[in-house]
Amino acid sequence: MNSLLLVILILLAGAVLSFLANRIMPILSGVMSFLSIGAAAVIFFVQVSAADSMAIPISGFSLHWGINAYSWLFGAMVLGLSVFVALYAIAFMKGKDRLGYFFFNFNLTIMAMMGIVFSTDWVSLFIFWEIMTWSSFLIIIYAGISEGRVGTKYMIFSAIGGYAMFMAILVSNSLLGSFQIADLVSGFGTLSLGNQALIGILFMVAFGVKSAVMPLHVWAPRAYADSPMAFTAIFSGLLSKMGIFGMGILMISVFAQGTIGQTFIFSNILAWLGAVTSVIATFYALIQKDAKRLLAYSSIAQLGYIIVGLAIGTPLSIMAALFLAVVHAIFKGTLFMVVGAVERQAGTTNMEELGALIRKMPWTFMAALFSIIALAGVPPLGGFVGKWMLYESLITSGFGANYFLVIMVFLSSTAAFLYSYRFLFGLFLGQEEPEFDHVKEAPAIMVVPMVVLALLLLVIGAFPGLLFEPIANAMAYMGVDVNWNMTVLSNVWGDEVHMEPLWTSILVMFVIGATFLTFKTRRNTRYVTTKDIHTSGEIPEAHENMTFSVNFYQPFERAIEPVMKRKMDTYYNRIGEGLESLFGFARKIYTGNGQTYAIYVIIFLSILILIGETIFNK
Amino acid sequence: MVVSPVHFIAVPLLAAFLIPLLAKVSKELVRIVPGLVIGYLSVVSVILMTQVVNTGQPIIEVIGGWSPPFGINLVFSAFTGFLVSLMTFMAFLIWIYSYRFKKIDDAPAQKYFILFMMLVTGSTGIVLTGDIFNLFVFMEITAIAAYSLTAFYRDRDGAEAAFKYLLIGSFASALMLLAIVLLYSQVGTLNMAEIAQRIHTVPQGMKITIFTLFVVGLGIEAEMFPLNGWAPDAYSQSPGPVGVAFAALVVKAGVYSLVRVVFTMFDIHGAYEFLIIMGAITMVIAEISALKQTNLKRMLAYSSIGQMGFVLIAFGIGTNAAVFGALFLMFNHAVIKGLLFMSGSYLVYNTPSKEIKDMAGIGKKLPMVSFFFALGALAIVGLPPFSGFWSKLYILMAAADASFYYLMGTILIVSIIEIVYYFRVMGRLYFGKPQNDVVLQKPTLGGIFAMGVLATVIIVIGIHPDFVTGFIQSAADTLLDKAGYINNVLQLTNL
Amino acid sequence: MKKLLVLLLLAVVGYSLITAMMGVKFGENRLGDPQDEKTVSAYYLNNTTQKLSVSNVITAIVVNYRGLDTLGEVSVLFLASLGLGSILYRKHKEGEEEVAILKPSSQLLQAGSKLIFPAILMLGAYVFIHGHLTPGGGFQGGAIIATGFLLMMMAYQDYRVSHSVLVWVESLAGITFAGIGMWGLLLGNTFLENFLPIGTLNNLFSGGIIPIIYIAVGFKVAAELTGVLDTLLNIKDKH
Amino acid sequence: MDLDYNQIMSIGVYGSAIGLILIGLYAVLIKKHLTKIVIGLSIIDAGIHLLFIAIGYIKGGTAPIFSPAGEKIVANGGVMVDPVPQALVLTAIVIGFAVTAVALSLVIRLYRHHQTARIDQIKSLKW
Amino acid sequence: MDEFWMKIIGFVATVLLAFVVGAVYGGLVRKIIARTQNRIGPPWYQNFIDILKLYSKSSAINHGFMQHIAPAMAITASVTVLMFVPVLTGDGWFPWFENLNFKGDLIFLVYMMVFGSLGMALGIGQTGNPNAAIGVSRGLSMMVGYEIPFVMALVALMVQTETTSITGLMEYQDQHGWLMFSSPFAFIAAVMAMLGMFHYGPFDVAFAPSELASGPPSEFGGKYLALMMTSGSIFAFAKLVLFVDIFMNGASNLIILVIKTLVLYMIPVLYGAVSPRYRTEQAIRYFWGWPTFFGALAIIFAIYY
Repeated sequence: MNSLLLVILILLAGAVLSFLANRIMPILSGVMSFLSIGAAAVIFFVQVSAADSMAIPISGFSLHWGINAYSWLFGAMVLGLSVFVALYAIAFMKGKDRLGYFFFNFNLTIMAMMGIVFSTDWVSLFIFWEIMTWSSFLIIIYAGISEGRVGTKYMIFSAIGGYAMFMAILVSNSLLGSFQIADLVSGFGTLSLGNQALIGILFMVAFGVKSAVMPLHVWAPRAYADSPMAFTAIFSGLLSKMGIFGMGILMISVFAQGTIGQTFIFSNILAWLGAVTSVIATFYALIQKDAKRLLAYSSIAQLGYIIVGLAIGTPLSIMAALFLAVVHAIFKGTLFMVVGAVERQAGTTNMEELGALIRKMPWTFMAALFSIIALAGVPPLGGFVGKWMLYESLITSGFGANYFLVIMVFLSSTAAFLYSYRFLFGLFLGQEEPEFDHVKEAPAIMVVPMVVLALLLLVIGAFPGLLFEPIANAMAYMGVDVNWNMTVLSNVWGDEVHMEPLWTSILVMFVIGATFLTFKTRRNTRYVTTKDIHTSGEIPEAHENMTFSVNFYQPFERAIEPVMKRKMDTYYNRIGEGLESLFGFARKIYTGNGQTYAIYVIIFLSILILIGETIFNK
Repeated sequence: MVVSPVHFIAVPLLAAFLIPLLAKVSKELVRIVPGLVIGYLSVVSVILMTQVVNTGQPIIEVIGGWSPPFGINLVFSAFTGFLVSLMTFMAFLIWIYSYRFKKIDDAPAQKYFILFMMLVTGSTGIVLTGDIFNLFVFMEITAIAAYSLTAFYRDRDGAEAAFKYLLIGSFASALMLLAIVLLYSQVGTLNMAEIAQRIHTVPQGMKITIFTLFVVGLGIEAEMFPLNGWAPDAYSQSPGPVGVAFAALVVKAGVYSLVRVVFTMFDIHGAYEFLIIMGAITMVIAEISALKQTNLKRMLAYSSIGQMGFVLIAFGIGTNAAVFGALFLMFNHAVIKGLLFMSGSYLVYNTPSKEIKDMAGIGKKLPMVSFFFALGALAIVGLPPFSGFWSKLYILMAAADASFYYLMGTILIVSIIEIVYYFRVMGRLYFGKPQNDVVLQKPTLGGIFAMGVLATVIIVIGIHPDFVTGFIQSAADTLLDKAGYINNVLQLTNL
Repeated sequence: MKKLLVLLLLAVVGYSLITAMMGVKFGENRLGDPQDEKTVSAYYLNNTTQKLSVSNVITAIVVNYRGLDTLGEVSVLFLASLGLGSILYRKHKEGEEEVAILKPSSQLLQAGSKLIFPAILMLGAYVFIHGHLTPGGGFQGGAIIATGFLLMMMAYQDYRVSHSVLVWVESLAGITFAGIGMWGLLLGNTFLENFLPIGTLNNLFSGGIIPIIYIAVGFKVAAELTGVLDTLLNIKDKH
Repeated sequence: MDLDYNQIMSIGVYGSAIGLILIGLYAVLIKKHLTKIVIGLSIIDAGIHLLFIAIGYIKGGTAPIFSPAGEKIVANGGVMVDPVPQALVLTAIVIGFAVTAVALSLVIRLYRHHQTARIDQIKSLKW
Repeated sequence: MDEFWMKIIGFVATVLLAFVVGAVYGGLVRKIIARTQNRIGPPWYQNFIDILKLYSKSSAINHGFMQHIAPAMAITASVTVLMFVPVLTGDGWFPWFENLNFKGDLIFLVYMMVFGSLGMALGIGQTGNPNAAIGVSRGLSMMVGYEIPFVMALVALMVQTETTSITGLMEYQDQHGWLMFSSPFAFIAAVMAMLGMFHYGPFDVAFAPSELASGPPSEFGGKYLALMMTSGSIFAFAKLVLFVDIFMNGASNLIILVIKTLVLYMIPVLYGAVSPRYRTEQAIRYFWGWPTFFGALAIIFAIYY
């Protein structure tokens, strides 16, 4: 059997089996899901090769599946992370109700993502795209928070995106006579400018929604925050990457062929949208009280960088974007798992209530710490490599506006330190509260995936070449040649950063410092609680709340007040309300009086009589 | 006895006349016989359909031994046969569904089954007949059966809905009769094939007047805006299975006759654009009306109207691909909307106020029904991998090929509205907080079976559309082959 | 305002109908020559006497050429009476007093109706039996018979027609019609095709199945109209 | 005025038919009482039936019945009127009757339910 | 092997130098500020005394692992930054003042500078002292403020010189003269940003001794504090050298280095000595005002240079 089909079928079977397994024993559901994803991953990494392809004939056209270096990269990302998350999910979802429902959709989402990756024609891509959309919708509403409002918003935007893609696909098919992605790439340049713009914009909207680009992002924060965390790890880590996947095809291949592809219109507007997204989302992230929301906004911001990278379109920036995409999948997946673990163990993710979990959940904290360091882009972890390439590519791109773009990106990632710190501080540091004394470390089955992924980030930071290779292959497939050394970070001006001496230096110094402190001090000190602190002579009582966690960044909030006043969300809500009341008014046509309906008939008849000659006489 | 298209009319009528006598033998027979008849007709339709597809030739049956145009003839072509098969199939499922339908245990129960059978007969008759006046007669059969069924329940506002339906329906029949009068005065025949042959001799002004009358008259049946004021009321107040029948049979027959008039009988080119415009307006108005509905069945009704607008658009595009898509959509709409109405009825039964907001959390109490409803909702908005997706794909492909970009945009925007209200209900169904503990009316075995069959069809066709595309393609070819239709019917004259 | 609008609309509709009818000359012969039949009617006029041996062409058309219409028509009536029953059905609650809405009629009417009733029935029967020879037929005859029953119902407040009988008549007549049609099909011909000898023109026993069907239609229409009248007239209201 | 017989007749017959249609329409669209609306529908039907019969008329034509008398006329070169409209009108009348019956029964139901027969007060189903 | 040991020696020497100079500067600053405020102030070697005293002390308590390793992280960051900044150029008197990686990249440095702060912030967080947390919140907020003009200036320089490494910049200056003059707006923006970077008034709200009990480090004592002070001294020196390198073409010998760094250092010190304290948001707005404007001007200037 074709291995592509096999992967999809295994995942599908896993979905059905886990749905059924719930009837036997709830926990089996998660296990089924994990096993099927694991099996699929094994087949994917062992069996699948570029030679695999298949076609499914449907009346009028056929669906094509195949795999190439670019899709392999994303496929590996999806299955690689999914295995860990699925393992995590077994424990995370334990004891919740409707597990069959959850794991069915969970598996289906992953299947759909693999389908997207495997598709080499637009129709099958669209089919899987929509499957992904509705299955993820079903999970978002699983929690039932705020009764579908979040889900509806997600669905509306997904539908806008999905249908924009649908239209783009159909238009391009009617113009080029083919649904093949490759044919669009090769034929894009032959289209008229208007059609290029139409198709381009539609596709951009389509992928922009999933990758949460600026005006289309409003669904994301709540959707990310309100789904079960085991799924959000997938949702934010991978599902959004499908938008990036499409955007990559579009930006790297399609627009490169276009006659207007190189001009200002597409790439630069998109790049600026990405940058503005990342700045605004970062600002929102750092005023959140809820760790989930914080991460949700942070995801949007991170996606903004990736979009910027793709849109700039130099080899280095594309590599930066793809690198960031992979790294973001890992660290954001881990972080959402961390929050999930905290939520499960402590019962809340409100950073104003929580605190000082570091001693209770040390492994979780370690995973969180590494991921946060990667997120903030602080060397020496993987995140830095991506960020570095992004900045360098912007600076060396030789285009005036990009220099300001780099400032935007920089602003966003500097501000990201704020929420990174807030996240760690809010959950793991600060004053110990008596009500969280009972909290214990999460079960091993949850901790292991988190810690493994966190360590993976370390490895990527030390040996970015591991990731450069597949990315370079992917880019080569997409027609972008990468001809620099894979072990060193370097830009087109010939500047390089060697990670090894950096690592050596950091490690040596850190070991020296830590050893010094440990040997000379640690032994002599004893641990005291966080109540036992320097308070200018006053001794705080046990019940006194000394936690500083409310309005943590109030000064910063005040500084950025003008930006925060206008919320995209409110605009959409107003539009939505306006439309709804308009629609409510329009349906008053149906007055309920039968006679009125009869008059409508006669009016219609009269109008037709009067204008019939004109309209029918063509 | 060889099966032939006339069985679709003769057998149920015979049975209808027989049932009052059978009722004196056993009350149970009143329920069973219509089912047997409809089941038999489904078998007949399948046999005939295979025959038609295999030979590639339509079956033209003359009545009374008088060859067309002198006698009335029935045409069972790939096109009409497709619709008839669909209708009988749906009708059979509806019968199964309503066999033990709760409230039909009353004394008028026997009347319900006869009326329903006549509704089926009328709808299939409309599709099969080759004579315009005969079409009118069947339309009236359908209409009167529909009026009675709409007013079937006493505890609802059925009578009001039925009266509105009747008022507008009378307009439809009056306008159609007027059109037939004028048409007859011009061409001197009632056979549709011969009319099609002679229509070019009619003066343009007269032709347009006749056409206008036909369009308005049939537009009422096809739920075209602004002629569809009756539809939401009728859908929402009729018993559940009847709502299904409206969506799956009656409207299909209306659309069929409109399409027959536009495609076969007349040669007016502006009509296609007219269909597109009216279809678009219908769709937009219906969907935005559905958005703020609080009553589930009314929402489904508006959605149904919207889908019919979509069908009209597809027919209006007029290319082979578009007609193919339109027929596919008709098929899908019958199946999916059938499922939605069937499951929706149970949802409505189990809420005291029939309002959507009271359905919160019912998914836990009625898992099967809710699942079917959710499946239907996913399918009707055209999400893959369900059958609704393919028809949407094909229609939009045709629209794109004809460069109707704005039209595509409109359709897709309207689809978003559709998604909003369906998903709103779905979300509430599963994840709302249950409010009350009404006495549950679990679906009957027949109901589950019928819904299960429909759900299976939706999924199977969604995954493998080629099961039906062959039939639909030949149906579309047949519809567009106007000369072929005329030839096939009129060649019998010379025998 | 609404009135004005409606009048305006009616003006438009009326105008269009008038212009349309201008194109249809009144009394013009549109049938064409016997050699060059432009309409189906010409065919009917020219061929009915030979092929069906029915002198009333309209009957031939109604019952045989367009027999399916008539079958449909009968079904419509059947449906109407069914529908009426289902629409007006009410559960009778125990102890609920109901009164007829009709007022008692005069002695004169009562006596006269008794006298005239058999004559009406006779006339009706004559009309539908001779449907293929003279103007009239099953529908007309059935309607006449129904008026007879109407008269009786008006005259006698408590006059009831047995529903059971009506059902029997209705069903048997309907079965006869449809059954004859099916019989034609069973014999290997087409539905509703004539399988009886056509006899000679202007004889009572001529026209093959046409008189039989028309008689059945007569019975059926009579029974159904009576049923409808019975249902509508016997509406009881709560006191 | 140089109208001949035919023109006068056409104005008379067509005119009254169209007039009936319009009167019926007026009743349906303006009158509030349900029964009046039903009557209006019947009047529309009547007008259409009249129109139908009228277009079947042939100047000087006789009834299309080949009774001995009828055959004589035809043999003498007379014409018979078009039989088809008559047959169709027969059908249409019956259908009209059926619809009216159903309509009236609905009126009764509505009156029972709403205690009124004014159409503008019976609109519990709307929007 | 020799080369390796030479490097190790150079490494140690560089760190020592940085520490000494940094600490002396710290002492001087205290003196200068005192003088401007009409106080006598501590002697210039006061910092050495403090640090030595603290090293000799042992702490009795700790609040956990994060707090324990925070100073280590801080010193790691300081030293690493220092390692990537060329201290002396050319064949100076002390040729072993090399750093490990002469391809030291500006973007990398900007990020590396944050590493220490973040590590410290984490350690501080674990102590649970509200004053410390407030300090961190303020400090990080303000960092977002001053980093923007600073990075704008750096971008302008990089664009103008078409290199992203410090050595590249210095080579460019060898040929074209000091960037301070050829890219004046960038210099202005960078200097204004530098005011914030050194956390002297008016931007000392993060440490604000009078209201936050010296803020972030308030829970640290003994060797922890000693290590942090060491780190701070090294870091201050590294930053100064960085500025000198990118705007004034570095220094070929120690004396020039000291002069250049001192001159630069005096700007924030003197400005701070005479200024009242800004609130955090005022500080941020300040940095996003004129400095950012000059930064933008610098970039535009660089584009058309």
